[in-house]
Amino acid sequence: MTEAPRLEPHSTALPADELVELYRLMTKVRHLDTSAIAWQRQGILPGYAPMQGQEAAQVGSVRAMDTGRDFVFPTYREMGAALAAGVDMPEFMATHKATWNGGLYDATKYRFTPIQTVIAGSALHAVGWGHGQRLDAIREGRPETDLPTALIFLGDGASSQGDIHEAMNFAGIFKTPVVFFVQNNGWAISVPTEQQVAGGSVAARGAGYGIPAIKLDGNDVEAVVRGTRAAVEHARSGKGPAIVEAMTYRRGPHSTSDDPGRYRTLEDERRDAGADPIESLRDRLLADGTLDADAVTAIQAEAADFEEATRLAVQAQGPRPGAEMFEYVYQEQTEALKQQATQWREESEHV
Amino acid sequence: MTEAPRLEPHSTALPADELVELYRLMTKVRHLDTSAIAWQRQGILPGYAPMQGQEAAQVGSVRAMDTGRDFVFPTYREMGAALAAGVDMPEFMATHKATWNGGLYDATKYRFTPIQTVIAGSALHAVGWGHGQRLDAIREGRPETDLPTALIFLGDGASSQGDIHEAMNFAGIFKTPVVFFVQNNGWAISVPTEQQVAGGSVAARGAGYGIPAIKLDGNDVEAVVRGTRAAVEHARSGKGPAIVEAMTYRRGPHSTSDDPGRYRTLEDERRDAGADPIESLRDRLLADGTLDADAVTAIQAEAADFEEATRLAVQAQGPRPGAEMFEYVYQEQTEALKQQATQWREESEHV
Amino acid sequence: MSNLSATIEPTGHAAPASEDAMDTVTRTGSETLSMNKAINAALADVLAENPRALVLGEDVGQLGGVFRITDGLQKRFGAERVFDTPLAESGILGMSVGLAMAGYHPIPEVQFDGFTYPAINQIVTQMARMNFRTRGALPMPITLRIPSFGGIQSPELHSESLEYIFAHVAGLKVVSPSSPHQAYHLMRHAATRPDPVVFMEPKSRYWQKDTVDFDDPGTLEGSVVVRPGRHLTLVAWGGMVARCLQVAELAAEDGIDVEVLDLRWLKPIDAAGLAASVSKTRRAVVVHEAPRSAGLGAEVAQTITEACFGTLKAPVERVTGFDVPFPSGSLEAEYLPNIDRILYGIQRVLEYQRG
Amino acid sequence: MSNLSATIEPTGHAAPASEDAMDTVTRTGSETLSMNKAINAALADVLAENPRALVLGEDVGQLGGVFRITDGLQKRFGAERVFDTPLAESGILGMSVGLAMAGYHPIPEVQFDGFTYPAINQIVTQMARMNFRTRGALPMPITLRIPSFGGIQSPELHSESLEYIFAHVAGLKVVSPSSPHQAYHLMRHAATRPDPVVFMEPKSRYWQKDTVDFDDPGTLEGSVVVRPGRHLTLVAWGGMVARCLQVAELAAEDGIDVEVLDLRWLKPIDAAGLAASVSKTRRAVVVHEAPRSAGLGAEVAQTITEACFGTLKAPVERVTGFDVPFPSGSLEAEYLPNIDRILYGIQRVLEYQRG
Ligand SMILES: Cc1ncc(C[n+]2csc(CCOP(=O)(O)OP(=O)(O)O)c2C)c(N)n1
Ligand SMILES: Cc1ncc(C[n+]2csc(CCOP(=O)(O)OP(=O)(O)O)c2C)c(N)n1
Ligand SMILES: [Mg+2]
Ligand SMILES: [Mg+2]
Repeated sequence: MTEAPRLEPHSTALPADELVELYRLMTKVRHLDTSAIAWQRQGILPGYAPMQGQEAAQVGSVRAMDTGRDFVFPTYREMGAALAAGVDMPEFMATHKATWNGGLYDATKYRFTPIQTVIAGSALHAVGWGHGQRLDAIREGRPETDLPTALIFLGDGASSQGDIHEAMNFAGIFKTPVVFFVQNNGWAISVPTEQQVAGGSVAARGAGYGIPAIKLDGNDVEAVVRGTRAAVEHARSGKGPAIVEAMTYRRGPHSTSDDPGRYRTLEDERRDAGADPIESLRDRLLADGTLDADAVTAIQAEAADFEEATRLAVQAQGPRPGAEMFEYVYQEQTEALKQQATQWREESEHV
Repeated sequence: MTEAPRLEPHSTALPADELVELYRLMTKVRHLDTSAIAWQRQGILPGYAPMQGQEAAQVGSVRAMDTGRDFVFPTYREMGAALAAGVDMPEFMATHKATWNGGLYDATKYRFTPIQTVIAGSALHAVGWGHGQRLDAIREGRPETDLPTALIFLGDGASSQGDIHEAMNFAGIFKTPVVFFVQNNGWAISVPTEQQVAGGSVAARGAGYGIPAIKLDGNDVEAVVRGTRAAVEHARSGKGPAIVEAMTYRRGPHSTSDDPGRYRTLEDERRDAGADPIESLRDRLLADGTLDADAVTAIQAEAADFEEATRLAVQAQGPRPGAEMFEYVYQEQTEALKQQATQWREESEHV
Repeated sequence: MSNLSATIEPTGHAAPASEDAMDTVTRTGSETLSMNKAINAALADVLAENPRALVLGEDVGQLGGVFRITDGLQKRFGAERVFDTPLAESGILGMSVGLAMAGYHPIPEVQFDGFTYPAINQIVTQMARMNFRTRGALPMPITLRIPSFGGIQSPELHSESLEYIFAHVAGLKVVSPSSPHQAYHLMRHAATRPDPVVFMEPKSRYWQKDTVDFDDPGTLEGSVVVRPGRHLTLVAWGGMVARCLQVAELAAEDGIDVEVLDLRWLKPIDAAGLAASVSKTRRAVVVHEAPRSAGLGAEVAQTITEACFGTLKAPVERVTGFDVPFPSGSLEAEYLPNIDRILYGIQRVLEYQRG
Repeated sequence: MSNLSATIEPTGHAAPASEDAMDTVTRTGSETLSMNKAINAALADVLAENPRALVLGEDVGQLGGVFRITDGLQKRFGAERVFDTPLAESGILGMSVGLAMAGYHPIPEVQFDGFTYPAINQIVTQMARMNFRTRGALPMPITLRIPSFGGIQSPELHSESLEYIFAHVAGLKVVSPSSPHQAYHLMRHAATRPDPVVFMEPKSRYWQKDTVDFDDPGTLEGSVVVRPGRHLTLVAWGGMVARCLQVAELAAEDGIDVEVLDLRWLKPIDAAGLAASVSKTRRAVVVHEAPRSAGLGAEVAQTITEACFGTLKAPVERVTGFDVPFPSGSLEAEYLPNIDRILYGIQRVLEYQRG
């Protein structure tokens, strides 16, 4: 039996300018997230999955990746991760606008797979993709010690799915360069982690697969970056997968159609949410003199501008032509489907 | 996070008469298993899944159960478990004779579910059944401290399936009275455990679910009985599931159509198989004077008689009438199916 | 107006759970209910009558389900009988199989149609076959609820039509109600059967109100003609029944008298009901949301053709979803059979000339 | 006689794996091969030609698969390109999706039809939809091999017909060969497509030998008429094609000239091929192993009816498995369409009188 090595946070503390950059990103994310909820109320978006409270986890984990060659596998709640990865936000929001399921962005360009609605659906893809990076190295005669690495997002709820187990086991067997990044935000819709995760911790599952794991404060962006860096370093160097469990809190509703009042009180939320990841970072940067009040105001103004530009683009986003339904089913379209497209045009567009 | 309690083998050593009884059972099992392979060659059975080497694991684990109220959930290789549970052997062999998939025996009478071909397919059933025992206790106002308990058989290969993870997690969350009994026999068809079980041990997975586990010598029947008793005691008393990993060896081919020479050598087998569970028990009982040579001969003769009687019954077992195909699909048969049965009779039986 | 007997009045307390004796549930008269409320009422009655009935699934407890179908049930019947599971559909179905083995009648919910896929193995290889495998020794009285079909612009995989699988699998029975009345009575019926029934709830109809007549369930087996007509039979189920009724109104303005047949049971299919209707109208169009190829419409059409070949005036027409993945909300109206497309289908049948 | 170019002669060594340049594979002439050997040869050629082609699954490596379809491939192409996975079908398919994202062409094997069920979620919600979801950015060139159907008295869940699922799912293509020649060429074709293809191998035909003509694949799309005839069209696929050919021989003795159409592609279905055959014969029987209800036979029958309604002499007849779970080996012959039952079906069609 292999003993799972312990994973220690990366030793290098983050320099001030990197923390400012993270603060800037997280502020943008918070702005956009808060706005998207408002957009839903205003009828701009039919629905949205808020991620308030998870900014540090999402922005910090993507920060630890090399976005030029790694690949990110999100769920449906990773707006912050997408923004940190540079994904075009109106194209990302296209999923929530019901313009195109998965988003309009080019997954290969941003190295960020489409939004996934199937809980745990993408974990095995990341393992397959990561295995492909190993095979590439072998085919090209490179040593397997500097591998492009996959970042897999999953929730505490997702950890219950069989696919997560299969992904962890496959990754362990094939020594795949992947990082399982668990945002343990305390809830899967109305079900709290205690009723979800037997044993209480997803990180604790690692040992059973011989996978090193680290559990960290998901509201502390520096802890997230350093923990994830350590995990990525392990995976990238060919030693196999790693698990990061970022303890955080879903401060908002599950989605804009959820009513959390049915299963938790405001008191619960106040007690369990922990530190606000953005406010605490701001306070720290103000306290140590890295930022002053003006700089904070400027960063917030920048976020507001970004939000406004995004809103305009999302509002301007028209529906896709129905013909695309037929176009993207296959790379090689079938005759049968062409005929259906023709019938659709005749009957629906009266062409 | 709950700390998984360590599971220690049951403290009471087995009395001599119990060991003799186990020896008797295991001898019968070995006889029947060896014969069944021969029956396949002779054309009596179309196929068979040998279990040579796993007699101690199967007989010992069932011995630890209360067969009057517990329930056993086998895979397709549990002939020894079935015999220990008292299942009618010709009815059991009906699966291998291709008479009826799952066997002809009454699952409720023997408290032994039908033979399961889907790897890991039954584990969740055991969890559901076990949860039912808890609900029964609650409904009837009994304390949940003396619960009927489920014994789940699974292999090292099966441990890779998502359903096993879901079963362990559900059992952990619901504190279900189930024992996961893993026969780690080194192989899943041609794939060795090292390429199957990341981390190297199924028992080691327990901690991640807060489930106590024990890894034991699956070729030593006393170790199996005492380890499983400890696990059952834990589960029965309402403390939740337990895992037993019995390290053993699949001495024969995967099935009568397998050719192990393609993936392991006779040397490998000699090196890895460990002690023969039956011979070592016999030697022990001879050495400590519990049995003498005559007694051993008598036990073997008894096994031979049993084998002979089983063979005759299996040979005599005719095919089931085709009408049963239609009869057992539903409890409430549909009109449509009745019509199909009629058509079948007309066209196939020319009635 | 509904008169509930005292025994099923919500009390906020768990029902006495210690005896197997059945409460008698008597709802009398009639009431205007939305379909989600009607199913909720049926589940409450089933739980009250059968102490071995259980409701389980993701978020069915305190939340009452994302569609509130199980609203209030945990409060009333206790967290032992109405409970949340971890987030794993194979687990939910596998556990239900085991609970059935222990003598319970589980009523699992899969939160959305598309998330049934992880449970397909347990549904097809276990739940559907256990009675057969055990020669009747371990029956599977399981009522699997699935909020189904499209029409409410949901995210990806929240709008699927899974009857293509269920209707083929021996050992399953499958039903889909199209109105609150049907929903109430079919649920009470399904949840007291000894065989597994997949209960496909048309999400798009959840909030539509209509009268539920508690005194007269009507027939519970087979299809029902929900609008009689002479010229052509429209066959549909779930959310498409209402749309076909609209189409029939429009067609009537042009003097076309359309009969609408609500298939209801998707397995077994009511061949006699189909034959009776189409042997009268001699023309049929089947409408469904699922893609056309190998959809249930083919079975319906072929069943009709087998029975009515000699009298059919035109081949049975299919108006269905296209052979594409169910698209995003903004394209839903392009994908689903709409009134125009159904009218075109009717026209093709009426104008058919033998070639 | 087969002439293999030197580059694909088994060497016992891994092929040079460091460049993406394609080896040219030239098999010429013809050879008598069993179907399992023909598929093995096709896989070898695909692996030789495309360094990004991979074979994965349970026991496909050293063992060469339980049916030896991948025999020798690991030895020849190395354990990186032909590898065993842990025992988890969802894992195999999910990993294949990821490998496709990384630019590979995975050829996963599911060991037996019935064990595809645990992978259905990955097949339907991921593999089949990824190209659509990503608007073509992440295509899924995956060739999923499944030893399929019954006929060899296998244990439970080793004899299933899963086309009822695959043929309905948008984004999939599905093919089933009925002879070694078809198997060789269809595999080479399927495994070079940019879309996911489910390749359903009829187990009962694995050991049947026949000529493979390497020079002339024939058409690779659509159906093929494997026996021309004038009086009636028998439509089948997989293992049932051979049985239908036997039936045709017997019918010929009674002066009935049966055309046998091997459907081959189960998605998309060759509507034009079906129409061409049946517009000539004016009568059709479709034969399959799967249960009848909502089986692919309904789609075939309805497709024929839509095209040939005006000229059909009788409703298309279906001779299929019954609506029961595939039974144990000793009952297999009662369950599967046998010669008698197919002849009865033919008779019903020939004797049909408009009512
Ligand atoms: C397979 C599947 N089952 C159920 C759902 C419905 N669902 C969407 S989100 C969710 C909860 C997920 O919880 P978690 O994994 O903790 O992520 P979080 O929502 O907290 O980000 C559920 C049950 C789904 N999308 N997919
Ligand atoms: C879901 C599923 N996948 C694949 C198979 C084919 N299969 C039968 S036995 C077996 C190996 C099982 O290994 P293990 O769980 O270790 O049990 P053992 O055979 O050693 O008793 C495989 C792959 C199956 N029966 N079910
Ligand atoms: Mg969560
Ligand atoms: Mg094993």
